[in-house]
Amino acid sequence: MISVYYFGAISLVLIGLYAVLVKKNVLKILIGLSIMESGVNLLLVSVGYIAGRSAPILSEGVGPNNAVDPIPQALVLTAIVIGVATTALALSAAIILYEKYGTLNIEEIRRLRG
Amino acid sequence: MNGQYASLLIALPLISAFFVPLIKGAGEKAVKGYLVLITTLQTAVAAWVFQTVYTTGKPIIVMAGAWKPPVGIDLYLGHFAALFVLIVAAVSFMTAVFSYVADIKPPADKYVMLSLLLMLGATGMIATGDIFNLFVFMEITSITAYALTAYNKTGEAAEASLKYMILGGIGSSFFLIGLTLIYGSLGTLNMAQIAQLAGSMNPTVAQVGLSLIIFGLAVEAELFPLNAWAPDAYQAAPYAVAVMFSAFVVKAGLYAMVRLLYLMQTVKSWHSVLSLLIAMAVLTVVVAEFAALRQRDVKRMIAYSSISQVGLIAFALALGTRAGVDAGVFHMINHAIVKALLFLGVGYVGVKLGGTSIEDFRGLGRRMPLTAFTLTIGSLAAVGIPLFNIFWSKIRILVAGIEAGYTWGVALILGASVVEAVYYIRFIHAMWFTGEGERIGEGISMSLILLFLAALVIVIGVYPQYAWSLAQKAGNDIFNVGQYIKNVPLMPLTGVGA
Amino acid sequence: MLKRALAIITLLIIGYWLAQGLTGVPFGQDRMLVGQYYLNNVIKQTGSVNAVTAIVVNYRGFDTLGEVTVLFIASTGVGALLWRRKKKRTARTEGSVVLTTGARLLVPFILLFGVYIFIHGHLTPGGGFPGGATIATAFLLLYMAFTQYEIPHGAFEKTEGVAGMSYVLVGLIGLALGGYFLYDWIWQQWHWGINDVGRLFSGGFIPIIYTLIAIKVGTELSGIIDNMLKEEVRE
Amino acid sequence: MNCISCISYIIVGLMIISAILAVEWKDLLAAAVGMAAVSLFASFLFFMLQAPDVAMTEAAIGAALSGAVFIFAIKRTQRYETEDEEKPGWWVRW
Repeated sequence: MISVYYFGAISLVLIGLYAVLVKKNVLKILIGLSIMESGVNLLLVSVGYIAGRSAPILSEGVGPNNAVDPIPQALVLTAIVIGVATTALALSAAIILYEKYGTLNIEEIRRLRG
Repeated sequence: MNGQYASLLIALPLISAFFVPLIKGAGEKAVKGYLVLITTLQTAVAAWVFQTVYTTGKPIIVMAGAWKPPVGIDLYLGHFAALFVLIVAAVSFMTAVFSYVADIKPPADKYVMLSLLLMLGATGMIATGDIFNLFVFMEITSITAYALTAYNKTGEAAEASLKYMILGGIGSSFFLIGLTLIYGSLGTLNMAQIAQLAGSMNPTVAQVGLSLIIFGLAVEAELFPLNAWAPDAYQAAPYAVAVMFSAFVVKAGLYAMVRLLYLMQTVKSWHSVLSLLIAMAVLTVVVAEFAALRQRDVKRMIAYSSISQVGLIAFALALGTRAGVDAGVFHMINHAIVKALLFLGVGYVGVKLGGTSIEDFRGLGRRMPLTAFTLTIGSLAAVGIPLFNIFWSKIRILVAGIEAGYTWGVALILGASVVEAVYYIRFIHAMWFTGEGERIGEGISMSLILLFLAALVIVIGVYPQYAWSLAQKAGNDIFNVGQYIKNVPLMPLTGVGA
Repeated sequence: MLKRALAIITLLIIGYWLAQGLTGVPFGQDRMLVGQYYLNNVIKQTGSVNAVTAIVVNYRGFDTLGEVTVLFIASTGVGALLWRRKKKRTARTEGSVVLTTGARLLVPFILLFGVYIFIHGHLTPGGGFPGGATIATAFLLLYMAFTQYEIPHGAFEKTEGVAGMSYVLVGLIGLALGGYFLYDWIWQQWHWGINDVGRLFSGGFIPIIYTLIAIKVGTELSGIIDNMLKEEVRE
Repeated sequence: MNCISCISYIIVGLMIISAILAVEWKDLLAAAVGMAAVSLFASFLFFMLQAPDVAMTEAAIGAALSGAVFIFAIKRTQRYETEDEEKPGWWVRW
């Protein structure tokens, strides 16, 4: 039996991956990637959680021995920013794509061939 | 000079990239000249690091913020990293000269910033000794690569870039899940400490985590199921960018993959991951060679050839033997030289003649004899003819493959090499024996760079000893994990996970 | 439909495989190794009460430098891709009265809140990234409320560059003074604020770096918004 | 089962539902809002996992700004997804 947080995180990853695999609209694929990233972040934070401890801000009665693991939180902070950076860049590529081809359907965007 | 000054390898490109917005008013030529200047400085710093590491024989460990690993992040500049950081800087310098000569679509200042940051990302990926820091540098490399792929702002470029972004996004998510599993069971992110503790990991967790990491890095390393973006990106990107992709972006991905793979070699399920990687590598070689055969565009054809060579390198590195790793590293060096030569030459032709389809290359021997000559040397080397550099590394890879018992893989690779010979000979034929044309002037700086690379190809081909000894030292750096752990000054920690 | 079913089956297999891996990493257990070291030493070594901030800025400062670079690349890349010779905002309808009045009233407070978030990064949750994002939200509000509003691009781009350079320079000063890149010279060498742990003026170079990061993040995100909203005009 | 874990079950459920809706809605504007909702629920979960820093960052960057950037992109492209016969996998084809 896995924890509900793990379950939520894996579900988000799989739902995002499903959108990437099956959907044809570029923006929908990017929404899928974004959901997948949220899932990964949730997974990373839940790995660092320790039952019964509080946030790693060491004031007002929180000592080194009753705080959760701070490293995954620091990593997720980085990962969130990286995620939004990728999303913004991908969206501007999608805008160019729409300006040039007039569509966002990947079936119709197949000009690059050998 | 103190070894900590090697952190300039990261600090210099960063601070100069941030400086570009302040000087962009000075005009396009000035900004491009600035790029040449910074890459020269970077090459000088890299040469100093290379010289220090290879004369003392000891790696330079850069500790950010004076924190000893695993508390802080360390840069591990061992034999491999010192060599490849130099290659990255030198190739960046050549592409900077190329960009100075060629027309770059506006805005040139953004192009300069992105080129500097691509160099920074690859340098960081090769140098870092921390697995999450590797992820950050991988993202720097790949996001810059996305932006540079789409830089021409045509529909094709945007299409290739989006393809790359989607695959890269899946890859980085998978890498992060694998990292989560490894961190969750070991409680550390430092590579040396991971190697130290890997034997105590739960085999299932290790297998899932390592496979996810390999899968994530395979996008960057252009291995088979995940490399559909590569030919499109090579074709649609500006010429200088294709050079950088082939010469060092792929290498950085491959290196990261192999470093992590060998660090985890005490894991019980290690061999199953190795055979997965071998299968991917052999498929890459075969599929890419056959795809290259039917190309009409020379840039795309060379891109497929580059992918197949990368598959060959991955095959050698995944053999799990010392000979395989050495040969793979040697092939990495040779491949960087040859592909830089080919892409620069093709790009120069593209700039001068306005296109890179095979029709444009007819009669090149008469129109641009020097470029045609260097391209011929590059093609012959890529086929693997004796007396050219790739011959030596290819033969060593094949021997190592047979020694390790992968005769089927070697047979398939040999078959694919025949295909490679066919299309390169077709290319040489088109350049020298068909078509007519007027002589076109070739610029002095580009000619010098092309001749220098061609000379390197031949010198290494005739006297492979020095390059081979470099490759052996670098290969030992990857293969000898015990030495790696000993070199990193790990701080002893006590905790639940230890 | 068949493809869809196939995809779902593949995903279920991947999910099962991931769950297999995750059973080896049970939820809610103490597996800290390096994390415990950070928790034990964070106040003494960095002067920051918030351990996450200390890790982000000080212990793992290299990651953060990279992270700032990633955002810089994104804003540069968006600027390069959406670059046109001449571009303008094309929105025609002005925001409603509620939006314009609200924007006028709220923008100073949002900016103030952003500043509060980032300068207290070493004491409370928050820091440079959410602080910078909050500042960008203020500009987003202005963009939505007024059709003619534009940020001063030249100044913003230069600010972005200067903030990034200052971050690297702070690191290089550490290299010059302490011998290590990104060395916290203010806390470890000058011992400033050593008696003020838990108050605003402490934490070594963390407040300085978080201020620079917030300025950079704020200008970059507003630059991205600006680039996304303007379209090419042909004369 | 105490009250806190009960809340976490509810939030995970809502998060998964909004993710599915974000993927399935044909109106891309609605889908972008659904994606922002996923981020918002994730940020609640971060808060419950004792990660207030991450919760703030996710709410400010993941939910607000990336949603806004998506909406601007939709404004400059098209709002509705056109769906015909399924032929997926453009990005793995050579």
